[in-house]
Amino acid sequence: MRIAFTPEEEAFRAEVRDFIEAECDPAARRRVNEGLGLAKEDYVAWHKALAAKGWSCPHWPVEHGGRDWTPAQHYIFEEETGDAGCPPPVPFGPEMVAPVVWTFGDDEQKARHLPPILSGDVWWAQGYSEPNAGSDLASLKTKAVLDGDHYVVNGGKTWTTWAQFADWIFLLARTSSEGKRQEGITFLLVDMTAPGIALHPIVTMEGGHEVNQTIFEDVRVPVANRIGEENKGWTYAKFLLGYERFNMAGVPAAKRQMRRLRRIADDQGLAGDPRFRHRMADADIQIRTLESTMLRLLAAATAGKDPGAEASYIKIRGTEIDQLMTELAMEAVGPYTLPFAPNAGAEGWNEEPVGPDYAAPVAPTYFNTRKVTIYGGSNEIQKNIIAKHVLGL
Amino acid sequence: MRIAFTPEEEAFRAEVRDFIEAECDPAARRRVNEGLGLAKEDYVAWHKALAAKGWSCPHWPVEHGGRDWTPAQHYIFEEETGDAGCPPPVPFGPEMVAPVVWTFGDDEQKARHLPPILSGDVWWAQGYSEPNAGSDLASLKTKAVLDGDHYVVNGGKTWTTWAQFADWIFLLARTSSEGKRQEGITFLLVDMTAPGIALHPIVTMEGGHEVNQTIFEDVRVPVANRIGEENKGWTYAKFLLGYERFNMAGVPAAKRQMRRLRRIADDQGLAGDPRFRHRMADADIQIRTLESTMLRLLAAATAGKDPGAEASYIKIRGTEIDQLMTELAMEAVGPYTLPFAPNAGAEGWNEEPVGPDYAAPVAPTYFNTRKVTIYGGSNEIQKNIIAKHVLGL
Amino acid sequence: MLDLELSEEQRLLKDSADRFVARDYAFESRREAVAGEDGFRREVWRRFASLGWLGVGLPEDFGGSGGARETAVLMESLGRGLVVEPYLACVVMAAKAVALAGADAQKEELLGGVVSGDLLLSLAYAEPRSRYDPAHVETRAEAAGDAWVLNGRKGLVLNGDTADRFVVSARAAGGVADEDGVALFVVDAGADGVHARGYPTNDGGRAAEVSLENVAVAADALLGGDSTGGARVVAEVVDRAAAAVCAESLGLMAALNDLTVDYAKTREQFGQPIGKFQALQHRMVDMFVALEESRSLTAVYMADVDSAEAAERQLAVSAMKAQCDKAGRAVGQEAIQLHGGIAMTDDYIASHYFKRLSAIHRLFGDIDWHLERYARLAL
Amino acid sequence: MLDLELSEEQRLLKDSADRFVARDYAFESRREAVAGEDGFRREVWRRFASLGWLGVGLPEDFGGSGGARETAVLMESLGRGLVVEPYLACVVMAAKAVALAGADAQKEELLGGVVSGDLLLSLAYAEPRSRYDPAHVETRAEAAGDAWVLNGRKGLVLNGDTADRFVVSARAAGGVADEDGVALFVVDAGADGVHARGYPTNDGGRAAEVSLENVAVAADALLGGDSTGGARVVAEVVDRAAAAVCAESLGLMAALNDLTVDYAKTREQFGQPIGKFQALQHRMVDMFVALEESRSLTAVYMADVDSAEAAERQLAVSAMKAQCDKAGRAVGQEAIQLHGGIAMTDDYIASHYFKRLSAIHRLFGDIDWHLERYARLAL
Repeated sequence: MRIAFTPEEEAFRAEVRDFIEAECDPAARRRVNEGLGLAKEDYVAWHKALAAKGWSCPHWPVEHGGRDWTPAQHYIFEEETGDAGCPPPVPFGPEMVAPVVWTFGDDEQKARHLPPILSGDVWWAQGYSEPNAGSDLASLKTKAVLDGDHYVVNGGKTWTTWAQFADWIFLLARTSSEGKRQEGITFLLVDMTAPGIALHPIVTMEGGHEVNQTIFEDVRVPVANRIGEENKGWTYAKFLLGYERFNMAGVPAAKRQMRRLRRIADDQGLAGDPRFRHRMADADIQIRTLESTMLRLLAAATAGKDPGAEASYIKIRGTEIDQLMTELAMEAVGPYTLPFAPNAGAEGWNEEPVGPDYAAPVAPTYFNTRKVTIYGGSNEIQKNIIAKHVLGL
Repeated sequence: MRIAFTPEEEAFRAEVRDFIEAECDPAARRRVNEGLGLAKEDYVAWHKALAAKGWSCPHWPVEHGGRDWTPAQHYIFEEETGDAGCPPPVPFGPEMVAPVVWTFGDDEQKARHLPPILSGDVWWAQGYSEPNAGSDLASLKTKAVLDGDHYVVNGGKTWTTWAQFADWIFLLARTSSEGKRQEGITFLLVDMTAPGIALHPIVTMEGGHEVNQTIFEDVRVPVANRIGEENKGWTYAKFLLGYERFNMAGVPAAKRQMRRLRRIADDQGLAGDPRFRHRMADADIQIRTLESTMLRLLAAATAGKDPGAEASYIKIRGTEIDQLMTELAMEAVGPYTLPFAPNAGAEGWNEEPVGPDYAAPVAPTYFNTRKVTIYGGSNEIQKNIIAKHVLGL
Repeated sequence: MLDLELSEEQRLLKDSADRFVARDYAFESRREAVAGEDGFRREVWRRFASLGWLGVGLPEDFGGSGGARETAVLMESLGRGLVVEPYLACVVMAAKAVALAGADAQKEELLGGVVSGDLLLSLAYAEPRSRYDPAHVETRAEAAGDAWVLNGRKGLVLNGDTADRFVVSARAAGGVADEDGVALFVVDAGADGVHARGYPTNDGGRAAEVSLENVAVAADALLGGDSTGGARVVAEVVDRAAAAVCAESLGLMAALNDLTVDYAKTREQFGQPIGKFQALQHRMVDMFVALEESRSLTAVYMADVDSAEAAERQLAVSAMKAQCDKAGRAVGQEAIQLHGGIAMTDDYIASHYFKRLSAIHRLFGDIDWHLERYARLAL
Repeated sequence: MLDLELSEEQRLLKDSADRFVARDYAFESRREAVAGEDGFRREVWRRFASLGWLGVGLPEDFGGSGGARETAVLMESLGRGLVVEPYLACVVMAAKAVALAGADAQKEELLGGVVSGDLLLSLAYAEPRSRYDPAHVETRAEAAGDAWVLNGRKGLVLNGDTADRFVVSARAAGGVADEDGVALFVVDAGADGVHARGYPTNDGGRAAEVSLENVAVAADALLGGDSTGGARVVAEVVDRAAAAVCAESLGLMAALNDLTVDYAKTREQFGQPIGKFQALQHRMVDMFVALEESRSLTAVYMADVDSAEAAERQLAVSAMKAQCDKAGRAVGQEAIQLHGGIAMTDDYIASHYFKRLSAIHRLFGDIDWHLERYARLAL
């Protein structure tokens, strides 16, 4: 498929490429391309490099440090950074809390919180899920009780990704049990150094530590750190969940996975196996199909139209393809998916790998990727939403 | 897999084979093996031949003309008749109404109705479904109003299979609208020659006429033709639906389809295509798996045990495999599934076929077989039942 | 930037086709047309001509307009209407073969006739043993002085029973499946030795087996005077036909999805509309996603069908056909299942959409065939 | 008639294994065992010996009992308990290879040691490039007078880090993937030139890469004195191992299904137990059916694993492995999905069942490999 970019757009693409070449750590890119994990420093270093160029949060409003890019430029930027294996953006600050702050926060909150997110100096975590809430977010139980000019927060959040790196956390807390469950929720910004916050690491099945239980015991949060009005937090939370920036991160990642899969299949003698080729071809068409949907959204955005219903199934298909790619990799690698090497490829790891050198990350990635159809609103929840809001059932 | 049959059982198998060879019309068998339809006469002729041998309804109680066979003998009988392509049993009389008659009918009803079913002299139809009832059987609206020693029946039944051949029909009619919907239903036996019965053929998508709408307008049915008590018909109906005779008819048919599929694949040059071989192997394993489940039931029955939950998913898997086989045949035949020849192979048809001679029945069968996951309690209903009664959800 | 929005002309074409289908192409009158002798209505065909549709996808120099995207726009609307008139067989396939292979004089004569609605052409390329390979040509063309003699049998010639003339592929040289050595001839349906045996197809269409027995044709019947490159022309035409039925399947799927959702909202079982049952809801969402994804892929790749690079065209067509067939199978089967018994009947339109989708899956390469070609080109 | 019911002995074996797993094999103590140096507990292994389990599947003459069905009975219970002790590696595989290929004296010594629990064996047959083909043997055995010298590298030797001795396949003649020319040797883990590099596996087990550098072994180390038929013995052993893990997967799937249904009954979302949501109910029914079908197939075909006919054994094993892997993949993935986040954690046992199922899918031939073999034998 040919996309006719303008000469200006092609020039922009060249600029992005040159910038990546010059500023993005090749070691980090190699790790991304080989399916290995990154350290916090890798994310921060790339974010700061982008920030120095003014590109760390290009989708933000210009007044807060965003860029006045066309949809095509966003597309090119994400395609190039994704294709090159640059560390992917960490969403909690730039993509989740920031839009809430600039939309519903007061001037002081904007001045205090947006610049360090833009610069990469402050790392945020998300405090939505609770152990007994799951997909039913509004059933949350963490309490915030007003005490003078502070809220006193008690309760616990779970699945707080990378809270161990976080300087701040945004969270939903119950300030009232009157009325419907969605009422009585307040949106708070909390300094992670506040006394009374304890982290309990959750080890996921592949052996990694990405998520935590975050426990709040009499944590005092200044009222000044409340977003908007008390008891209106559900409105801001829904805004956040619905804030779909134009995002095609899944497609470049899937293409990277496909390139890696083809290398593995070649090495394992599967490239000529008609059944495996058939499955690879099918997967490749699925990726192009998802990409086509992204392009439809882009075309609609360029024409100033609301993307509408198309956007709603991207999460479903993107995560299904992600899981499919990890399964195909398992199949291609075969028996050497068995060795357990949770730190394979980590900084300082210098053991000889067991099996082919591409094998180590394959099973952990397969295991870890089971999460993607669960988190961010499980795919079942997404289907409920489409059934109701798109099909009218 | 080896089944160690006893010498007596092997002798029985030989007897069944010899009988089929001697008594079952080779032309009818050829039609079954080639996936072509049968005429009423084919079914009746084979049933009468079996009846002469005392084998027409072997699963009936001996007192009514059944055989005192072991489960292994039933298995062998169905395997041999299925494998040979004998016309399959027509269930409405022998397998549906007969158990209701001998269980709940009075002596006069037994004497009147069971012998002609056994002999093949009377053909029955089923009057359960109604246009607006579907899977929700209990919402039926056909009414029977008592008038002296007759019920006056008004209403309509749909999907009455082969009602055009039927001498009698059993039906559920509403005799009361008090209480729960399941109460107030009465089970009636109706002579199809009674005045006021009209048939409207329903042509199904492949072009065939298997089913009808059967309309009842002031049809007078003697009270003597009521099964059991008034308003208790739901009990008898549920008994009928739950009357699972030991039935492995689906497996020999699937094996026949597999043999035909392999011939087609050979002729179309697909036998060496690894992808198609893969799908055929997968289907063949599915058939063996279903057969294994039937054998488990047989073993349990032999040991005098209730088959239990295993029985509940046979309808689901049997129909899925049936549909899978018709799809694989479509795929194998390819473009020559297109010609429309609804009467191909019918008595008196002597046109030259378009395309390979095995092609004509393939698409009509694929289309017609869409019904199997819908009728007899849709597969969705079966899943609801398993969820509730087996999993306790 | 990528232009996925419809142009003004495309929008007009779509509106007029949608309007025609909605207003003037009722299911009942279609049924009568299918049962009639030609399998379609001549007056509808003349209407197509007057609307300018019989030139859609043909060169402007000979009265046509637009390319693969315009063909797709029209096909999608015709799909929604289950239109049986032979636009695919005559315009997208046979006339396009003339446009690609013919000399100017041939194009002038034949395309003029097609665009005006006066001439019906069918492409006789497939054979009883060719399956999905357009280069498999057993029909023989033997030079006899200036003229040619054709012998062979053509299978599944779409709308071949009403064609005035056939465009016939015949082997002038080489082995049975060689890409080179195939010639394309224009043959009168009434010529000596030509026998077309027409029959209905499962999807409400018509086709014919065409036998050629010592059919003598003059030198000017050979398209473009080229007796060797015909298989490549047919391959391109078949790709275009595959792309066209992908677009058609969008219309078919959309119709089935709408029917299913509407039915689920009104059909009550166990005291509520069946659309309230979550298991069915999720399956209808899958149907919706399957259609939307097919829409996306075809929107982006349809333009590649006009590419001068065969590999680019083939990759796009194979991706689209594999995706649309996969989606169409799922949507078709689920639509029947979720409706239940009613959709099994000939009286209810859903079964006809289903059968047309099933026919499409067996035309111009099935999923396996296209995945194999895709793998060869893309992996 | 077919005997699918458990015999009295099988019933006793099953009861004792189920009781052991339920009472004495808590998830937490398993976790400690996995983290320990051996990856399993010696005292548990001694208990297995005292229960007579270390002879299950081995010849009666050498202290064993039962065949493939008894092995299956035990494996299913061990699967439910996620047992990590090396019954599969030592008894089903290495000792069975000795039983099939060894001379009486070798069997006497080695099987006696295994059955008593005093000797741990591992079968070193796979190699870094052998994938699923047991005849792919690059390791070389060179005759040196009466003795042999072995050189090569063995991969994924299950529980190879705690083995006292290895049964090693090595090529004495022929090309890399020839079925003939492979010999089996018994090699001391401590012999000169033998280096085992142990590591944990994703499923909580252990394995080793074993390198052999100029390892000198005496003539009596050659199993059965036969230097050419080893690949066939390994093929049979691998088939038996495949059948055994099919039985194990029944236990794993049953545990996951029970966990999932129980969780669905208690976990509330949106004001009701999630088990009330119809879409989830239907998926749990699919999980139930997948398990029951796998049970049926293995019940009927497991006895064929003891068949003297290789083709009968192979067909049965391939059917079972393809079915059980397909079912296990679906059950495992759905169990995680229906649980949600909790099942992603290392603390919750479901993830460990899932990982063991995933490991089984990559051992002894995957679905494609078995479908291919099945097609060759059955179609």
